Order: sequence, then structure tokens, then C-alpha cells
Amino acid sequence: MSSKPALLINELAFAYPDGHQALFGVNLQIAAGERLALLGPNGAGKTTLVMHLNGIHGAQHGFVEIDGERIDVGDKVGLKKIRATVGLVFQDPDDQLFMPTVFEDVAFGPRNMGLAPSEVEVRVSDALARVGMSQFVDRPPHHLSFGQRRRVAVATVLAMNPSILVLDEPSSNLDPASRRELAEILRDLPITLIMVTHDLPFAYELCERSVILAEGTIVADGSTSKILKDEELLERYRLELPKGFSL
Amino acid sequence: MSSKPALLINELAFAYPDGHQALFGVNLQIAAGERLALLGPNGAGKTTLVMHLNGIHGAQHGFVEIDGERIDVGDKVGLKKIRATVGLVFQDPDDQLFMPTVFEDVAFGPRNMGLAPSEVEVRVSDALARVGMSQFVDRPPHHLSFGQRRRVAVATVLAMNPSILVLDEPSSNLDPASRRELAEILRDLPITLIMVTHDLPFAYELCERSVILAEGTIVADGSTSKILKDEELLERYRLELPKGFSL
Amino acid sequence: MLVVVTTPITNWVSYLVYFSLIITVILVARLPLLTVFKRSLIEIPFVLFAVLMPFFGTGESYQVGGFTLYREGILAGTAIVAKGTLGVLGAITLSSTSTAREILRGLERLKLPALMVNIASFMLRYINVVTDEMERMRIARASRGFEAKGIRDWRILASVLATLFMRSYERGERVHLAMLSRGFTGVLPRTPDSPPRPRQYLQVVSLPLLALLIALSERILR
Amino acid sequence: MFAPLLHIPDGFINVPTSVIFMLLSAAGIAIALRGAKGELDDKTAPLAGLTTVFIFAAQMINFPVAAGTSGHLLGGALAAILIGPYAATLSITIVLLLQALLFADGGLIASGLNVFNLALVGVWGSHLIFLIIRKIMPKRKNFIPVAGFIAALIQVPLAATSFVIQYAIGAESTIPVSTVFTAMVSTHVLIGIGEALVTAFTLSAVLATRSDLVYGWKGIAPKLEIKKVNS
Repeated sequence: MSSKPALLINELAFAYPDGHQALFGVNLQIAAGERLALLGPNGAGKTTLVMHLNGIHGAQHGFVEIDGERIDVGDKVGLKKIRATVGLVFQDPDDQLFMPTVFEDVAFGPRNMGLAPSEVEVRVSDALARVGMSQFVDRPPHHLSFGQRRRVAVATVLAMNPSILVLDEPSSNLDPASRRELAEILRDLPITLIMVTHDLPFAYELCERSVILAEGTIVADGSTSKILKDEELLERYRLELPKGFSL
Repeated sequence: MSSKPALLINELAFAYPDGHQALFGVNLQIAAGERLALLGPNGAGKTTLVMHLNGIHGAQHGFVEIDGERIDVGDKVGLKKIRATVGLVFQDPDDQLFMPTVFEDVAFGPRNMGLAPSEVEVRVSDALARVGMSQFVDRPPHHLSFGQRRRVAVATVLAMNPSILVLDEPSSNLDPASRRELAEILRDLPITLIMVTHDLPFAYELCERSVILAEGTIVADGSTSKILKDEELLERYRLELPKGFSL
Repeated sequence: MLVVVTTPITNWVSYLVYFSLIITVILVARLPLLTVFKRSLIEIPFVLFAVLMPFFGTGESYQVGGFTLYREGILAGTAIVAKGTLGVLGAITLSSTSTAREILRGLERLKLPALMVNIASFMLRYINVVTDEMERMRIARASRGFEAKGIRDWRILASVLATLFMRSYERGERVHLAMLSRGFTGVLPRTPDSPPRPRQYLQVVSLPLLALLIALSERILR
Repeated sequence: MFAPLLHIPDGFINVPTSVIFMLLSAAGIAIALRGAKGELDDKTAPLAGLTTVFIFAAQMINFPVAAGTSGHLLGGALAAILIGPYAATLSITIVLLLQALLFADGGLIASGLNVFNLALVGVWGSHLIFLIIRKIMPKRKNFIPVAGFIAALIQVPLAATSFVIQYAIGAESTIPVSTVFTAMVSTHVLIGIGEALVTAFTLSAVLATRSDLVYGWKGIAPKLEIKKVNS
């Protein structure tokens, strides 16, 4: 298991039922424990790619392998395992939090895995402790601040003990302190991390490696600092560092 | 008119019907043409304050004056004038774009002002030109990208020819290029600007002056660069510059 | 539509003509036939109902393979299927050739109360926003291993409904505030729109007129 | 689907009956329009618009029953308790009209029949039942889901009965009314149980986080205050 890449994407292509093609042959390989930033302009296919990582979309061409196992959306048992292995955190925490209390929301995934109630409780308290939200366990998610909801959303996924965590725009809408706190939480997770983001300084802070996805293919792959220093490359793909930011 | 401040807030306090008090005596004065950043942690009362600026909330204690005229939520005619003078851009463009096409949305405000159809058309095309969205005039808002919707939201307010523009988190969720384009649009507006934001680099780019609102009062007021350099002050109010950012 | 419904089923020639009329329109408008067919499946429950009808009735009857079929029932059942199908085809044609907005405009002209039209246009504006939210929530559930299998799962689906309601309601409140801050006083400004030209009127009334003509001629010829 | 026969297509019920019910529905809608305006003020259009989207979207969620079969919510009782009978009438009417116009689900001439059964009988039936239960039961928060359960339970067969009455008056059909009545009401009692469960679960989930949004609960709060004043 250790020699195989945590994630292997090979020649992945995908078109939506309306004919719009979003991915045109994506190749990507990530080792266990890596932290990768997936950069790219709006409409580049980032979300479509992410939906392939836990079998929400099935590969139409090429394949995706998690820990050496190919994702097959027809295989229900295998899919369940994949979804426990690859955790997805959505951009809008409100899409992810729908139960009446924080506890029930974090317990939702472990319960679906068929764990015993005592084990579920351990999972919930561990996950909430990791994101520093233990004291809110009985609150309705609806009443939390945006930054707190984002952290609970991360906990709902951590409670499933994934080995790969995929986050869509984790820093969006956070105030600066919440943003730093989230960065600290994510940095401390002993886990493979894939982060879709527009926030280049956030990517720089957390990920050693970055790739740029544009028009449905990977157009750059390398160390984050090297990519962010290549002004011409950034400009070509509508990426740019905020004014006053220096590496 | 020119000697009076464009906006004067005096001892403003406000509690919600459920008893939760959000503002505890806010004092603020802004000259015509100034660009001000309203900073502060989540839950500091920023949105509540903004809702007072065009009479959506009425002052329970203290008062708000626009161009020397006190806002009185009971006076329907005066209120109409205030709402034409103070334009509010909401954080989520979907809350603001509620009509079936971009044209009708931008025309909504001018039509409520009772302008003639020909004048409405001029206002719409001017406003859309200012935000660079003229070619999308007949599109339904939900077919636009997020950054484009944000710009149309700004246009819906500009079409009312406000003399004060208030923006709630204008840079949130924008990719870096859209963020810069919006900054350029806002910088070129010959208008008094108040911007509620967490994005300190964005505030630094656009506003010469900043105030910090915390726990319902203004706790700091000064030049943006001075405030952003005061690390102790920033830290006290959960504000901080992103890593790698230098003034 | 009214003409169709009032035509007695025994005037079967008229029905043939009606069907050819509506099919001509569908072909002229180049609607994808498969889609039209799929969408017509919506009337299946009523077709089942109609199929049962021949077994009931009084009066003239036939014996077919051990069943008693009544003439009256056969006629009524056929009528339901024929009229229902015409209705469904007509509505599909309308919705496929006109945008939702045009239909709303039409309703406005037909003097549907302004408030109803406004509510409906808000609905059309936000339907995508809310169904997108719903779809993302579905994916979020699936990502955490949830699959709705039976009644046990209803409580969870109901939580989703509750969240959807709260999000929609709160958005409604925010939209209202956004309207207020742009000078809304309780009356939505009307979109001035050009009155339809006589030619358009002619096109609009041609189909019902033709249908009426057929119905009348059948009656007169009898 | 829970209640396919409650979306009547054209041609099923004769024209005079359809027209009569169209007029009845129009009268009901007129009353609801006035009521909603008085209750919600200038918030009516956006709030009722968004709750209409909610009802429409809610009907798209499939509730699995057993192997392969599933149903969806009608929502009359839920809407009546969440947003009040006036706004609920408008929302459900618009959902029905747009379903008929955009998806050919339910006929146009028959729309009066459908609106009468679901938006008037369904919503106001639920509301009346809800009011009665509110009188009888202790005024605690958790009575709302119970009341919602009973209202939804009765609402569905009630709408079915209304359908049978229309059928009796003006169906161009030979199946005896009594047979239709038995079949409709018995199946819709079952459907009503499903509707009732979903309604109760949904109400309790909304009450847990935003009880202030529940119309049926808000209606009670001022009553309690008046009591305080009297004592």
C-alpha cells in the first residue's frame, strides 16, 4: 500500500449529459501524506475533477485509483469504501450541515458506516476536538458563525477517518483569524490533502506542491513556490497574487 | 451640503426584537468622496450597522445623518430619497439579483424612483458599462459566473446614482483576477465608499481610511496603513494580515 | 383545448384531425420526439384508469374472452385517453416552444393577479438556485455514505427538507431587504412591453380556430 | 408518486364541472391573496416566491417506501403550518399551475379542479384540523409536529374525497362512484400516513433550529403574552 500512490488519475475525461465537456484527459499522481493545491480559473473543471475522486461522477474515459484500487461506480460495496477513504468538504458549509445538532451532523457519516453507537461517539468527539469545536456539540449548526460552520463541516468528514481529504475553497469567506486557525488545523492533520482554491497565499502557506488545471487538463505541476513565482504562467491562467504579497 | 459630512452616525445603539443587542453607541463621520473600510471580527455588528445606513433598521437610540439629513424610518418620502442616496451591495449577489434578466434587475431601482422608460434605459446602460457588463444585458442572472453576478449587483445599485456606496464583503469568493478587476472598477467611481470586509489586503488597496468595529462600538479609526501596521491592535480584534503579506 | 374536451368521442374523425394538427405543430416546431414521448408518460395513471373503464357500465355489452365489456365504458375510456393525450401533447408543445417567462407574460395578459405573477416569477428566478443547493446537499449526503433505502431514512430526508426550507425562507428575507434598499414600495415595477402585432394574434388563434371549425363541421354534417 | 390521481389531466372531468371548480378556486385564491397581503405586507412576493420554490423542490425529493417504489410530498399541511394558510394556498396554486404549464403535469382546463383539491381543500382542511388540535392540546412546542401529523394524515384522504365529489358530478366515465370512492380513499389513507410522517419529521426539525419561522407556532406566542397581562 505504501509504495502505491494515494491517488492516481490517468487520462480522465468527462462530458456532462448536455454535451459540455469538462475534462480532457487529466493525469495526476499524489503520494500518501502529500498536500496539494489544485489551482485554476473559474470554469476550468476543478469541481468536476473533485466529483470523480469519490465516485460521484464515474470516469467516462481513463480511470481514478485510490490506494491502488480503481473506482468503479457500479460496485456499490467498493464505492462505500472509497467514500469512507476520500472525504469531501464542500465550499458552502450549509450544503453539508443538515442535521438538527452538531453532534448528529458529525455522527451522520460514521452511522452510515454502520459503526456501533459507542464508536460513533468516540469518532464525533475526536473529530470535533481536532477542529476545536467540542464545546458546540449540542448546538444547531444553523446558529454557528460561518467560520465555525466551516470547521464543523471539516469535522463531519474527519469523523469518517478518511485517508484523503479534499477541500473546495476552504478559506473562502473566512475572517483572517478563522482562516489562520483553519490553516493550523489542516496542517496538523496526518492525512493526504487536496485543496481546490483561488487563495494563492493560503495554498502557499499549506501546500508544498501545486497543480494548475485549465480547460480540462493539468497545465502545470510543481512546487508551490516555483509556480507562484512564475508570473507569466499565473497570468496566462488568470491567477495572480494579491497586491502587497511577496513570497 | 459640501461642508456637512456625507455620513454622520451619532451614539447609534440597536437591539434585535429577541433582545440581542448588536450596537452599543457607534460614532462615525465620513466626508464626501472618502473611501472607508469597516473592519471587525464576525459578529461585531457590521451588518447591523450597514442596515442602518439606508433606513432598513431604524435608530433606537442616537441617529444617522446622510448629507445633513437625519434618517427617519417613519417618513416614507424621506426614506425613498435616502435609499436613492445610499446604495447597498449585498454579499451574496443572488440575494440582490432577483429579476429574470440583467436589464430588469438593473432597471428595478430606477423604475422604483419613477423615472421615465427612456431615462431608465440610459441609467441601465451607463451602470452596466461602468462595471464592464454591457454585453450581458439580456441574460438571466443565473447564467452568469459568480464574479459577473457580483459586478451586476454593483451595477443595480449604481443605476440609482447613489452618492454613497456601501459594499458588504465585496471581494469574497472572487478569483484573484476578478478581485483585481472589481478593485479597479470601485477605485474609478467618483463616490463615497464604505466597504465591510475581512480582506485586509483589499481594504489596503482601496481605502485610505479604516475603522474597526468590535462588540458594537468603533474601537479604532485612522489611516488604513497605520491600522494594519498596529499588530497588537489587529490581534486584539481577531484581525491579521495573511502570511507573506507586507505593506 | 376547450374545443377538444367538448367534442363527443363518437366524432372520431374530429379526433383524428386534432391529433394530426397537434402532431403537425410538434413537427413544425422541431421538438425532439423522444422527449415529447417521455414527457407524455406523465398521464400513465389516467391511462390505467381508462383501461379499467370498459369493465364497468350498463347497457350494450360485448363478450370478449370471458370478460364483459360495456360499449359505454369503452367509449368513456377511449375518450379519456384521447382527450388526456391531446391535453398533454398540447401542454408539452406550449412549454417546449415558449420559455417560462413568455408563459408568465401570457398569464399576466390573461389577467392573472399581479401578485400571483410576481410570486411565480420569483419562483422561476430562484428555482435553479434552490435545486442546485438541493443537488449539492444530495452529493454531500452520498459522500458520507448515505443512501435512502426505506422508511427508516425518512427522518434524515425530512431534516434535509427542513434545512432547505430555512435556507429558502432566509433567502426570501434577504431578497426582500435587497428590494427595500433599492426603493421597493410594495409594487413591482411593470415591464413595459410591446403589444402583440395583429399577425401574431392571427398565429395564436389559428390553431384553436381550426379545431373549432372541425368540431362544428362534424356536427353539421351529421 | 404518492398521489398521481390528484393531478387531473384535461378531459377527465367534463367542462361545466371544470369551469365551476375553476370559479370556486378563483374565489378561494382571491381571498388568499387578500389575506397574504395583509399578513406579509410587501414581503409577500419574495417570501411566498421562495417558499413556492421550496414546495416545488420538496416535491422532487423521493421518499423510498419499499423495493423500488417511492413517493413524494404533497406539502399542503406542511406549507399551511410553516407559512400560514394564505401564503400556502398561493404557493401550492402556483406550483400546480406551473406544473401544468411547464411539465404538462395536470391539465389546464382541469387546473381549477386540481387547485381546489390540493390548494384549497388540502391547505384549509389542514389548517382547520391544526386549529382544532391547537385548542385541545397543551401549548407546548412539541405539539406542533403531532398536530402536523394529524393534519397531513387527514388532508390527503380529504383531497381524495374532494376528487371523488368532482368525479361524481362530472366524470365522463362508467366506473361507479362508490368503487372510485373506496379505491381512492383507501389508497390515500395509506399515502396520508407517509405524508403525515414526513410532515411531522420536517416540522420538528425546523422547530429545533428556527421555531420562530413556523407560522403555526408563532400564532401562539402572542396569546401567551396576553395571559401575562391579564394576570
